[in-house]
Amino acid sequence: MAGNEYAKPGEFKPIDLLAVAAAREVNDGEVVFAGTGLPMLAIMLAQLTTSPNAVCIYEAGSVDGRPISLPTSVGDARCIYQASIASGLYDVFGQLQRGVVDLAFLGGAEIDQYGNVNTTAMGGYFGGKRLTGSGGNPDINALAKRTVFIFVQEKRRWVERCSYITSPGWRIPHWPSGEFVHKKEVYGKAFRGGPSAVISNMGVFRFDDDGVIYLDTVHPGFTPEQVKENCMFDLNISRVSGETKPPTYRDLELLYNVVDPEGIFLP
Amino acid sequence: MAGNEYAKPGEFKPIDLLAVAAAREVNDGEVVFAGTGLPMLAIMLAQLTTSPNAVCIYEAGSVDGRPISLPTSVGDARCIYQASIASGLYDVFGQLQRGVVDLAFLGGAEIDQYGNVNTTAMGGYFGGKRLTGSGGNPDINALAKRTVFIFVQEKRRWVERCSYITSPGWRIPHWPSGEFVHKKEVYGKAFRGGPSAVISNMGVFRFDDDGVIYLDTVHPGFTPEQVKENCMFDLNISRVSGETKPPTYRDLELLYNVVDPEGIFLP
Amino acid sequence: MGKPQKVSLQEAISLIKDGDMLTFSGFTIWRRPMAAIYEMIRQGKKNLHLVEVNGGTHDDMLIGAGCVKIWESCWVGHELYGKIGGNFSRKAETGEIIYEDYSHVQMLYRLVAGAQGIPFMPTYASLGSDILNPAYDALGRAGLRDGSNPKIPPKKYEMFKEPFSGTEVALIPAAQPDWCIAHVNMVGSEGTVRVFGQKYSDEEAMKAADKVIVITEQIVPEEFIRREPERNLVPPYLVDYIVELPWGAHPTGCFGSYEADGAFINEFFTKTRTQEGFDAWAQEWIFGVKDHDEYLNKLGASRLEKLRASAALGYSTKVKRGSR
Amino acid sequence: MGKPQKVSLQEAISLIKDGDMLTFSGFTIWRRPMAAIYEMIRQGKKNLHLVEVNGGTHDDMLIGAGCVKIWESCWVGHELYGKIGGNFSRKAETGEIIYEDYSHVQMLYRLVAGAQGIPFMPTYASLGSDILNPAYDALGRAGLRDGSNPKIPPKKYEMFKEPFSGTEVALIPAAQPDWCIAHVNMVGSEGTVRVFGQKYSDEEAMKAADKVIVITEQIVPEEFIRREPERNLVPPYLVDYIVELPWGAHPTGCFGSYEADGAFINEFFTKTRTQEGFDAWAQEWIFGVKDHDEYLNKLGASRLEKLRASAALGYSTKVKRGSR
Repeated sequence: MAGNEYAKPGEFKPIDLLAVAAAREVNDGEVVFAGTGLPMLAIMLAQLTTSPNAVCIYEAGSVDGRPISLPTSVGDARCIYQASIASGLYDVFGQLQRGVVDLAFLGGAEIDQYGNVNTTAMGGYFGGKRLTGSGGNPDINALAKRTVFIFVQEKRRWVERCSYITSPGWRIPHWPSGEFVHKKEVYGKAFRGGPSAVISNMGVFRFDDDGVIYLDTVHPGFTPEQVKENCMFDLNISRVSGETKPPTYRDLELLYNVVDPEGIFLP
Repeated sequence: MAGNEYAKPGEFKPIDLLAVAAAREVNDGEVVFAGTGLPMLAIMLAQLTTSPNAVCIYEAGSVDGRPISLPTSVGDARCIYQASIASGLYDVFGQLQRGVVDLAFLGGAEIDQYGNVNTTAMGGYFGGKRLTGSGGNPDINALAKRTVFIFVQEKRRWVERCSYITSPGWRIPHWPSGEFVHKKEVYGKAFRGGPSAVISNMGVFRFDDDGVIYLDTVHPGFTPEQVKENCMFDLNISRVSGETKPPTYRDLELLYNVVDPEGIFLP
Repeated sequence: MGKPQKVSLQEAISLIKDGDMLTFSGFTIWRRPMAAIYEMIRQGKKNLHLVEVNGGTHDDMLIGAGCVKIWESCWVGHELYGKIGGNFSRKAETGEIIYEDYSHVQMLYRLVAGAQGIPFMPTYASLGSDILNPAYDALGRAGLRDGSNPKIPPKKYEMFKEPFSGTEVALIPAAQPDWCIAHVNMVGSEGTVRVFGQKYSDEEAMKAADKVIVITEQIVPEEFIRREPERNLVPPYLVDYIVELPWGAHPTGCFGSYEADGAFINEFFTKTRTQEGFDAWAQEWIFGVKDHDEYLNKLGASRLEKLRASAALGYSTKVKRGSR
Repeated sequence: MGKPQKVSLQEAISLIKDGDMLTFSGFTIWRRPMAAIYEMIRQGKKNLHLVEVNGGTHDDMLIGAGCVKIWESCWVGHELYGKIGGNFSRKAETGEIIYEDYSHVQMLYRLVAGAQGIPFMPTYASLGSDILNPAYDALGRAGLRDGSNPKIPPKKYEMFKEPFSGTEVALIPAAQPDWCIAHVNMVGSEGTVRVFGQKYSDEEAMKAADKVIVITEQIVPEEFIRREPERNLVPPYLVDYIVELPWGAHPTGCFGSYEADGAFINEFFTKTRTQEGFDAWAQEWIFGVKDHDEYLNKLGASRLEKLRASAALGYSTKVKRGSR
């Protein structure tokens, strides 16, 4: 089995495809802001395959680290091994706001059809089930040129409109009035982009000009209809361009033997 | 001649007394922001005599340096020898604005009866004689709890009101209207203090509650009237408390043998 | 500004009053002043007001112990070792604490403004987030923005159309906590502070606070730490109290000194999902040990040795972290 | 963002267009990109717009050579070696350049805002100074605040009564110069930048600018410079062009590498008080030498050796500086 051949169904896990599909969103040379977990696998795999010149920033204050041991979080000591810069949040978030970041990898607990994401509370801000909170998710999503969300697809978490918008997608409230408008209206001249893809365990999704999500490719083993059934909203499946390419054997080897040999995020 | 005895007229130069009188303004343990030149002599002498725990900040970004060779300017490599911190302007000016600085030593080219100082242009901002410009003088004077100006007393430079107010004293314009008011009105809750003394080659001056300068002590060899004649405004000499104490022999020895043995600022 | 005093942990913590506003060094589960957290719980602090760039094991623990009334931050969790802050979530859901959410940049900017002595910072970050939803201004709802507490601004934020390029920015008010409690790698004998590795938002936190307690892995001769002033973080006059306490950040990690103790944190997370669980855990690990020395002995020397960082790498290579 | 390119000084400088807005590394007479200044003069740049935290020998020279149309800063001089910027003063007095004064904090904050990507910074610094006198808004008087140049804000500043504590602050607009030209001690082979000693406002200047030219005393293996990432200033993707040019900051000083050449600066100051004097001096030291190598040879090896910094101290002990 040559390294560049695609693995067959059963030879890879859903999480492997999540990491691989996310890695494919990176263009070589891009500056990427990545969060803890799957985003780390995605950027590291991209750097080992198609995007050797991509640069990774972690929000705790590391720039272009070259870890030889997978960090468990963005504040991990491993992040700064052979890094260009070890600094702090003021440095890296300043760069983000200055417009340096091409692509961000983020996650969340609830997502809606506009790419808004909730990481704060399910079922109401006061009295609902409390989650971790925003972290840098909304800042990064607000200010990177593109954001890719990596998201497990549980029907009740793919909703028409998030019960709490932690991280602003394409259609968002314009505070303090709360009028629901396109992101460009809120950001004006400071507008830089928004969510460009969502990668779930069932497919790869993108956004139309109105900022509404649609299914782009469906993962092997699923039908577009099945994906649609796993959303609370009326998912547009009219633009499906085909099946998501599975991981290659080389991807899998890199993920399990080079990126995460200890089994930190890959079980 | 014991070190703590005062030197006699003729045994010290006017510049020596400037440095010594300025050094006496430092209280032990204070955080002092000092500019290039005489301010350096003053703080270093103070640290060697009455104020061993005073800390000196230079605006280029050094904190509590312990130079073994006199810096020629605040950006000098010598400033950071055995310093606590070598950083940059953002650090030290941030500390200043945060309220950390007790005392600042500054100079200038023109001073008025309210302690306003001009370092920008003599005889008109447009078309007048152009000087160096503000540097950090107005920032430091605005935000330190006390400022001591060290100033050569040339009559035409001691004026009723500065032709250009670079550095804001006790009565200042409230921009954008330009209404001339007490500093407290302009700074409001951010008010922290202002010029506490001016030390010239003729005397030591302080400010009354209205922010108007008066002569406090007169240097040996001068009369209050002579000092008054060297001002363009009607100097208050009714509060003179006596004669300025001359340098001690120990002061002179430290200045010439320890602080400035190379003759950088002391000819 | 005076010179910092070297004191015991007990003395330093005894100076913190009920109701004080606190911030901390570190980032999520890295370089948190855990020994100080344990001691605050032992001393029974009440009604603390936390204002921090992010939370982690330290504030989840303080909240679990009932020490906290108000939490202003953006995140609580234990990273890989606990997916939420179980105690925070429980007390948030029951309304036992007041939680005011900001984003990472917004919280950072509150401390940047505090450190720079300016009343606010403007930012484009997180526009369009429900963080800015006026209905979710928790301190306002609680009637705490009435000016009676000088540490609480009258508004959570203000939108502003700025006069230079005509954009709308959020103005985020400065925060100047009563205290910053920081755990660091090294302090000079006179008080110059150095941290190794990433600085997170430590500089902003220490400079924003009115008073600073620094807990350090070690005190070194001041002359030594001043040989490389470029590497130092804050000068002595910004530090009020110094406590020398090796392993004082355990179970969080400390770059260059030791690894995060993931197993310990995960056990804390797992056992403290209920209040009864928390109370039992605290009985064992906080109230059941007299001080930091007893705590270290209870952990055991061999456990600590496994966590000790490699001199080459800054982290430990002896800890099993994943499933393989 | 691409990788930085290694180019010759001539190539790098040729990319700067007449009318571009520039900022620089360093502080007064320390770590200024002097070789780049010489080369800009040789290439006959015109109408440059300088926006810098402070000036010094470098901008006084550029102004003397007639390269500058607009100067926005707070200070020009040569420290101990020249009490004013003679060329700046002459051209300011005759109206040959437009000068817009801000204070140190205000200029710094313009670059901080530019670096942080925010439209302005608020500050209490210098309230009550004639810097804020609307009659002295030089760019406004010159009709340059009409929006035709996107690098020039429509207002010099704005007073603002802020909504949190009710104080009045000055809002200072961001600056994002077209170029930052920085002289540094060390660059990694991929472009990571390190400076030794004080950082002045280099980080803010480099991050605020759209493009960055870094001139370095030496290029070292990237692996070497990344062993201590805490000491580095900016990553490769923030650098566009790298020029390796030892002594490239002469006659200004470079901590850890060499002393400021006070005699050279003083001679420049003394000889260039008139335009004729400047032209003669420039003929000898700029137009009369083809490039940086010729310049160094003209200075002579023994002069340079005297200026070389002590490895222990970071400055030279071999230079006579005072009158004794």
